[in-house]
Amino acid sequence: MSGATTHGTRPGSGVVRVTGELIATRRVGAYHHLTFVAPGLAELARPGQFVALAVGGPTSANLLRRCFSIHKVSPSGTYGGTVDVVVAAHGPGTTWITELRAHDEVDIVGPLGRAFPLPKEPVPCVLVGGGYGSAPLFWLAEALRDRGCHVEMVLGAATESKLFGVVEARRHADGVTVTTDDGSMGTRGWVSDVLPEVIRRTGAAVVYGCGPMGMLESITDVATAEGAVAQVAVEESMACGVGVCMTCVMPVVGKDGATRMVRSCVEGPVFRGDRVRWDAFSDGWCRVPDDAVGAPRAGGH
Amino acid sequence: MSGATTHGTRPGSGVVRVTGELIATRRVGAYHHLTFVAPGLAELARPGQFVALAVGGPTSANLLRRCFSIHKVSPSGTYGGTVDVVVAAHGPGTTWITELRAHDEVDIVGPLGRAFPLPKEPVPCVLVGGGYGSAPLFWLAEALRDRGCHVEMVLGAATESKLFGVVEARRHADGVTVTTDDGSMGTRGWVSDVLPEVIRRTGAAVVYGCGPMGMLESITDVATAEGAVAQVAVEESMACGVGVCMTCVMPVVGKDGATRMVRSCVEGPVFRGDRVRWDAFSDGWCRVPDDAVGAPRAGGH
Amino acid sequence: MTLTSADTVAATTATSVDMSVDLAGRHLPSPMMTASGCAANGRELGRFFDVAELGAFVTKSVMADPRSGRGTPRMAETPSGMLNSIGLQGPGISAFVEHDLAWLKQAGARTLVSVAGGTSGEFADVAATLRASDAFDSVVGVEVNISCPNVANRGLVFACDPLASAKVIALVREQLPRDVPVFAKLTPDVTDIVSVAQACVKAGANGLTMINTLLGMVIDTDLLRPQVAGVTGGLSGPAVRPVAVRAVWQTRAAMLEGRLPYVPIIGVGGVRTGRDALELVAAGASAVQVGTATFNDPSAPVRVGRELAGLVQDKGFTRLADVVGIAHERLARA
Amino acid sequence: MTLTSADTVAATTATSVDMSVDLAGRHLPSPMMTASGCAANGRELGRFFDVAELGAFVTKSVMADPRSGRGTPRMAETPSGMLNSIGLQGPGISAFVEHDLAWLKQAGARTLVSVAGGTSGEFADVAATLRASDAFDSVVGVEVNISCPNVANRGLVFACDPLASAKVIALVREQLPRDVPVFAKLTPDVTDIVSVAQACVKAGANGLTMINTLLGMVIDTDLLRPQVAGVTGGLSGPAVRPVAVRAVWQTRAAMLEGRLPYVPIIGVGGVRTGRDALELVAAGASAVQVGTATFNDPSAPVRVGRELAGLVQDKGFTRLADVVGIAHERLARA
Ligand SMILES: Cc1cc2nc3c(=O)[nH]c(=O)nc-3n(C[C@H](O)[C@H](O)[C@H](O)COP(=O)(O)OP(=O)(O)OC[C@H]3O[C@@H](n4cnc5c(N)ncnc54)[C@H](O)[C@@H]3O)c2cc1C
Ligand SMILES: Cc1cc2nc3c(=O)[nH]c(=O)nc-3n(C[C@H](O)[C@H](O)[C@H](O)COP(=O)(O)OP(=O)(O)OC[C@H]3O[C@@H](n4cnc5c(N)ncnc54)[C@H](O)[C@@H]3O)c2cc1C
Ligand SMILES: Cc1cc2nc3c(=O)[nH]c(=O)nc-3n(C[C@H](O)[C@H](O)[C@H](O)COP(=O)(O)O)c2cc1C
Ligand SMILES: Cc1cc2nc3c(=O)[nH]c(=O)nc-3n(C[C@H](O)[C@H](O)[C@H](O)COP(=O)(O)O)c2cc1C
Ligand code: FES
Ligand code: FES
Repeated sequence: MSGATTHGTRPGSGVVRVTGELIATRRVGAYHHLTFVAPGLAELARPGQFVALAVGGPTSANLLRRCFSIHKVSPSGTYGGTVDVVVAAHGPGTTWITELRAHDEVDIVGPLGRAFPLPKEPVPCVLVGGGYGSAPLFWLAEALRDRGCHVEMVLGAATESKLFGVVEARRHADGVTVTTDDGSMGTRGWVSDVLPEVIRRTGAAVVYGCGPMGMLESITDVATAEGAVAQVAVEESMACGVGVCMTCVMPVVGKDGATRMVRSCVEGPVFRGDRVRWDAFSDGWCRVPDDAVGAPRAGGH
Repeated sequence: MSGATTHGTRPGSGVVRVTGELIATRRVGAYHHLTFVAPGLAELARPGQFVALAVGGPTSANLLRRCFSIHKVSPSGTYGGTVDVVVAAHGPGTTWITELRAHDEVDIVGPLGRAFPLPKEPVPCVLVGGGYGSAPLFWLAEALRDRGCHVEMVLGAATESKLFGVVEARRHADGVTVTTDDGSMGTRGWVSDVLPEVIRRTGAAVVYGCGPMGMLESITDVATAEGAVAQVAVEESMACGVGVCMTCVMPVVGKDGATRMVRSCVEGPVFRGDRVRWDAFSDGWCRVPDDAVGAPRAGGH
Repeated sequence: MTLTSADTVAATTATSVDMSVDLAGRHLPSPMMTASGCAANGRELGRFFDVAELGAFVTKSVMADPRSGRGTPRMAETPSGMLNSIGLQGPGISAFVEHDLAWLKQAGARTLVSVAGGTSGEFADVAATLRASDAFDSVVGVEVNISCPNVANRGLVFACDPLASAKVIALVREQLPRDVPVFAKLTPDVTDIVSVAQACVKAGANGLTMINTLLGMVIDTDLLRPQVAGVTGGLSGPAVRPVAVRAVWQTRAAMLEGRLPYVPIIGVGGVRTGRDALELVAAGASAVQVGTATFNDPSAPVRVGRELAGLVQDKGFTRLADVVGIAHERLARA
Repeated sequence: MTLTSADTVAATTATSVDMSVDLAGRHLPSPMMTASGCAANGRELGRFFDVAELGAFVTKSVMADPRSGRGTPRMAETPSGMLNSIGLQGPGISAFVEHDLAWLKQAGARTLVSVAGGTSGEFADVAATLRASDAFDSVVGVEVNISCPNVANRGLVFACDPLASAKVIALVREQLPRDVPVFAKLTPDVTDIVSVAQACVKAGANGLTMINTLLGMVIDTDLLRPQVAGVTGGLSGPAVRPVAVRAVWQTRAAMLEGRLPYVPIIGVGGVRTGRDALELVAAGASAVQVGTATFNDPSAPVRVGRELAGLVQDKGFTRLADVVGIAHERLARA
């Protein structure tokens, strides 16, 4: 159990903080697939949850953690528990992470957020991933198949190099459909183009989605139109990942029918698609719907 | 000539900026001895000059460069020019530098500052180094011996592990005296305890010194008392190292007899010991002597 | 984390230093606190440490009614800091006392409740509801966040105006029993922070918390427009620490010079390590809040306390109280 | 260096963007400048790049007489920034024009001369000597550093007081020919920067430079005393960039709202990359100064210019002028 130090979190809290040693890193198309030693984390994690990584080391000017869906976990083994993530280099933090070398150490907090809810009955399910959004779905597929669900996957991306896990998908699902915007692999077009047919063919009761917001909205629309429930994992900009900063909020309709600005890091990242107020998102901004609880009133503040 | 990129400096400016690859690093007592590929730098450098290293990489919160005496240079060879420095881990920047691994890259500017002036005649010289302050002296010893000077070295430190280059000294000098505060190696005491005897014995005309400020002051006192000239390399806190920030000043008497606050990075780091206004330094602060040019006047600002 | 080896040693060594503070009449076992808005209301950080370990838990500023806050994006990362524009999202004081304060009480926390308002009357109403609540006995003080926009004055922040600040403090002070201290939380975005402190103390503030965030802004260079939906936001984190240290220093200096009555100062701004906390303490702070650093390390508020205790001990002190404001003495002696 | 790959590409690609600026009547081939006090007076950086490549070289603030400045330590590193307390060390205006300005002129630099004074009269004297100098024809403007202590007012910084600021600007303006623009350099350490800007423009300032450093302080936690000999100092570097962007934004907004006559803004504060410069430009700055980043990369003032040109081109613009203040338009449209 070398290569990892566990820091103070409280027993039973469901979350650990560890200094995880990077033991494997490989390029997969446009992404980097990293494996960290993270004892204690694997046992707690479920598909749809995420981890928050500190970036930049001791001299870092980047104070905020970066969040990544858990791609998979191995509760035990040679290293005493590992966690895998799939990272796209984007800004300074993800660039730093993708440039790490074996044996480098990273401070990891997780598992965080709510997992994908699993159906009680063995119903057919469709899992839709956009880009690296497919990362958490293979593990989910396994959990669903363990419960006897028929599982199909739809993977989409702008181009072939931005697809993640097509080969893995064939192993984990009973059927796989691939789309790319440029037609470099699979059907040319969007996942929403092929999704209605897959839902109808499989008789899916649940559609799970992970990917860009626009895609999640259209998955929700399609699922709803086809009579299925959408469960989507959103990606909002997060400063803390643990529920204390209120930066990651989005308007979601509660059981009481009222819209509230809820924290996607603790009440999400998985939401029922039809509860999300997609109408509030436009042009990179999300406004507070006028009917939200505590929304600014005209003349107020 | 791999492992180094040269950035824009101007031809004839006497300074280069290179991304230097670390090719060797080893612990020497309390210090780290590092060798960087730095093409173009070696050809320009002379003993007593220093280099300024950027620290922390692309995500760094530490904006300011760290300055180190050049321990040695090799103008050519397999790697096309290298520079060596000896670093004591102290704060975040030096800690980062000492934790670098082979093939890591560091942005280096140099050579900077004024070198030790060499005597025109082959006179006997004593070179005094305190702690890592001995680092630039071996190269200086070589240059002096090339001119026919008899060279002796005095190395001092708090304890044995903080001495640098005792073995090297025996190779580069005609005589070596070692002192430690705790007597763990050589004579117990300070370099200033043994220095008068060494100067008298060798008939030294010049005493070169590099080390903590207090030591440089006493070297100057001893040298002056013995009729020798002291040339000392000072270590003032520097923000830029290239003469533009005015943080590294100290009061030095000019040829006209007037005291001015001069920049130790461009007018130093080597000064004639008897020109430095040691009386202005106390308790970690250096005040502006009242007789300095432009000193604050009572009632002024 | 920027931990030097000294800090690490400190963090792992049990110390025998008396870290307790007497804060405007309330005895706290530790100087460490969360910072308002950086710790939610307790449960979330309770997963990482025991909230009763803190000197006090400082809650998110609460207003009279539930508030949704602003749209998103609400934040931008900045060099060694961040910009936020939350818009005081919260449940309103009634839900706060019922759910959040009650939870903090049963968890054994000493709570410093942060209150806010768009008018001075709203501040008073919030304080009145708080006082009337069941869990009020767990409250060790009220922090008045006067760095929020004054509806009556074109949205100008109360704390930018000594008169407006004084009015809010006086009204809140009136609502609360004498033994519950009131802390005025000041903004550094003023020409003269000492004059605002003077007005607040004169109006009845029993202590000062400083600093709130600096007004800042980030442009999204891809979209060439403001990055946060609120256009401007509050700058926090280690980047602003020198401003916090300066504000604490100036205010403490004014007390030493007799220009300001002596009241305790709670230092906040950019604290990430024990060393950072020690800067604020040596400048004059009796207690220290940890805000943005919590986003990097959820256990920072208690970790910093351990590191601070270790440093204080290493320097040969037996009581934290002896270090408060010590840099003024050492400068005077130099 | 924090160079994203986009910046790097930009930096190595020759661009066809028109980067010239018309700055209060003076045509400059580039928006890039050094920042006063971060570049000495030319020779030092001349080893790293051709000073004539800059839009203008901004000199260290010069006063009437030679000044030694303060004792040391004069600086402390801070997270993503630094604190400095130099105390306006300099040769005095006579030696400056004879040695430094003459050197800059022969090197082909366009010079923006920064002037300072302890009284408004001293500012005027400095400007008069400058005007009378041989190399005055190489001067493209005068930057008035009003962020220095006013001897007549307990050392309070001129720029903290609109009236004192206006007086200095009016006196300097009087000494100079009409075609030499005067820029007022403002401090962010005020409650309302727009009101100071208004006073300066009314008094004759042809443009505004913002921001100067923020008042800050660092405690040496080993010695438990102030780390710089001057006790407090000026905070600069990327840490303060969001404050600079905000100041430029607010001032530009006041111009768009008609509360302030239109004058060009020179943005300064925390610029290290082309992206940082673009933030200031999009917020309303016509030109950009690079200060503290020069200590990290001595060629930063010209490198940033290349990166900025690349970014402007990548976004499909052909003239930098079209990007100045664009974030206001994009916000209005949203
Ligand atoms: C629940 C969740 C799961 C995610 N899973 C993955 C994954 O599996 N693989 C992957 O490559 N990326 C994933 N992301 C996105 C990833 O977190 C961002 O790309 C990353 O934080 C950006 O950091 P940066 O340094 O590259 O960019 P910067 O723009 O420098 O980030 C600045 C700040 O903004 C935040 N931020 C910026 N963009 C995002 C974003 N899209 N989501 C959340 N925070 C953001 C960062 O956390 C940081 O605090 C996930 C995000 C969330 C919220
Ligand atoms: C001309 C010269 C030659 C030097 N040669 C050597 C050498 O050969 N080996 C070696 O180990 N050290 C040498 N030093 C000292 C070395 O530069 C400092 O120890 C180092 O800068 C401290 O950085 P830090 O990150 O550890 O400390 P921090 O305290 O974090 O440094 C903060 C800032 O202060 C400056 N600073 C702090 N202490 C010093 C100091 N003593 N001198 C200059 N700047 C300082 C740093 O450059 C940085 O900007 C030399 C210094 C000078 C001026
Ligand atoms: C996301 C966020 C939300 C904040 N909300 C509040 C608040 O509601 N009330 C308040 O008084 N201060 C609030 N602050 C300011 C902090 O309490 C603190 O004063 C400031 O951030 C400086 O400390 P720091 O650098 O440790 O974060 C908030 C800060 C942040 C970063
Ligand atoms: C060491 C140093 C010295 C400075 N001296 C002056 C000065 O003499 N006059 C002046 O107007 N500004 C001076 N400044 C302020 C800078 O010009 C600039 O306004 C400020 O540092 C913010 O920009 P930056 O973050 O790019 O450094 C100085 C700044 C530093 C760091
Ligand atoms: S990211 Fe901080 S509350 Fe969700
Ligand atoms: S270190 Fe900047 S002038 Fe010497």
